[in-house]
Amino acid sequence: MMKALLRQVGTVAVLDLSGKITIGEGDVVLRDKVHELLDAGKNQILLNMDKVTYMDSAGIGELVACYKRAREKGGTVRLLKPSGKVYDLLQLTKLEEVFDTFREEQEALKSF
Amino acid sequence: MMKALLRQVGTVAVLDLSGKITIGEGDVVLRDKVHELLDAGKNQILLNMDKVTYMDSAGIGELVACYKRAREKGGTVRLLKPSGKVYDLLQLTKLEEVFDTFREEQEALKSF
Amino acid sequence: MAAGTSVKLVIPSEVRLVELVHTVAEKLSEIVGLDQEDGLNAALAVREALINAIVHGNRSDPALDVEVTLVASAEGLEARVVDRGRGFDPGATPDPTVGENRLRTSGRGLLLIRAFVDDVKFRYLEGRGMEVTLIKTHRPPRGAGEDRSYEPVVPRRTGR
Amino acid sequence: MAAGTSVKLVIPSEVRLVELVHTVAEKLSEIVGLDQEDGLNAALAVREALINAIVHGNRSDPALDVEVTLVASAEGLEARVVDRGRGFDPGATPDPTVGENRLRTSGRGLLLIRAFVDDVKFRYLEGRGMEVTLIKTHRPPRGAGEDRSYEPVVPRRTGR
Ligand SMILES: Nc1ncnc2c1ncn2[C@@H]1O[C@H](COP(=O)(O)OP(=O)(O)O)[C@@H](O)[C@H]1O
Ligand SMILES: Nc1ncnc2c1ncn2[C@@H]1O[C@H](COP(=O)(O)OP(=O)(O)O)[C@@H](O)[C@H]1O
Repeated sequence: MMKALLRQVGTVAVLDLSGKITIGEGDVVLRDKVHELLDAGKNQILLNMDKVTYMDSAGIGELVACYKRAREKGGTVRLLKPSGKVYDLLQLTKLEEVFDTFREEQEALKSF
Repeated sequence: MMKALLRQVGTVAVLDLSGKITIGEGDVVLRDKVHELLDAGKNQILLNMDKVTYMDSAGIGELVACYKRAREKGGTVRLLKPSGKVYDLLQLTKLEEVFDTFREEQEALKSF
Repeated sequence: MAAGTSVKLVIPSEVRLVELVHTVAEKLSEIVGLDQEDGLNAALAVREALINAIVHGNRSDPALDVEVTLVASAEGLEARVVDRGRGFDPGATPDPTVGENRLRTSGRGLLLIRAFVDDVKFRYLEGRGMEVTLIKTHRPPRGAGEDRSYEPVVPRRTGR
Repeated sequence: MAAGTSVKLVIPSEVRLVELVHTVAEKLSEIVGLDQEDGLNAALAVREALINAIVHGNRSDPALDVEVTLVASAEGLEARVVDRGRGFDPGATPDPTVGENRLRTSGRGLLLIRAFVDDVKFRYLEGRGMEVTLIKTHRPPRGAGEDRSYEPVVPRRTGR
């Protein structure tokens, strides 16, 4: 099961994700967590992907859905440290062109 | 895969086992390790079962085979800290009546 | 047992595939909500029935398949293991827990199967092979009597 | 691909069973000797083909089954996924990597499948359903050219 732990750093909600983002499991957790944040008016979201092992197409689709929902609310979703398989998938799907992506947390936080 | 690490304590060869003792995997490791010991003239053998998660009937059969082989060579195989599923299995199969079994390593070592 | 989610696996008679079927049985046990211990017990029973089907039923001939059907339902897990062999009489196997039998290096599979599930049925399918059906039901909620599922078949301790 | 160890799984169209099949595909990849990355890639491709068979082919009707056959051989792993649906034209799906398509929340399964295995074949079986065949072969030993298996289908970076 994917885990998502929330840290609020200034105006930015950082979700430390770990595990895999896959159909019926991780994608649901991600959707619920981001919904919660947006409902609470927190629309500056940084997803820490460092400990995400992989995603399937449903998980990737949910990532995009979260991005779009945050944008609708005037916020955004950015990505921290996608690596290994996750990085490959962002490249393959060209989502690296959609998501602002950072290697360093400080830099990511400053970007909001 | 089951692991088996050897410690020689005085005259006793202690094998620290970890993982499961099952058909085609753990049972083969156990057989090979005990063969090695017996070939080297070490027939006082203590199997540390503390980190063995479970066994199937093939693994249990191999345990008995090792016992018999050691006895043939004038030695024996004793068990240290069988717990959880392994303990249940020894009870169920009545092998607790065959194997001398110990909760404490010091006590086990003294018994040889 | 009522209709449920049925997963069928067909494998050649190769012992190296036992682990894979064990894993599927364990995952399905989790899906039906068996707790971890019961799930391991169910998977161990499936494992033993499968090893028997491969080794005794099909004599480890990889050209002969074993069919494992796992049915996950509200009641628990049901597993059917069917081989291509000549069958056997499960009542005629020696008790591995008595006397010198305890020192035999085989003969404990059926004991484990019976201990780890709630019901076992053996049936010879004419022209097909042996069918062994295992049923693992949910335990009654903890508290009322703490019945460990294998208790009924563990004979009293007799000493050495 | 040459004859090998063939494992067949038949499951109802339930998404909660995808994980189970993924695990079997990964374990078989290990058995055929694919390295961890290739094993994960093969399993991810099987996962996507299976999700499509469940969701699009069988419209998530649990009464309709999906048959997954995994063949482990010296060359690698072959997977066939067969549903009960009306089939589709795999050439007619939009490219999810261009323009606004990148913001769609679906439509990436075939891209992943093509990226993660070495060969994909689509065939409609009259009166049966769609058959998707995936082939993952062993990589040539490291060193000579370091070809990451999905490279051929990753189009050049075009900027934003
Ligand atoms: N599927 C089967 N087909 C034929 N014979 C079987 C089958 N399962 C069990 N048997 C017989 O029952 C005996 C007892 O089986 P078991 O208790 O599992 O112990 P083991 O397999 O170690 O011999 C076997 O030795 C075999 O003769
Ligand atoms: N097994 C199938 N049966 C019918 N249609 C399919 C099947 N697999 C894929 N398709 C069609 O191809 C389209 C693209 O599939 P895919 O790239 O996997 O993305 P997604 O499944 O997210 O839509 C699907 O939307 C569907 O219309």
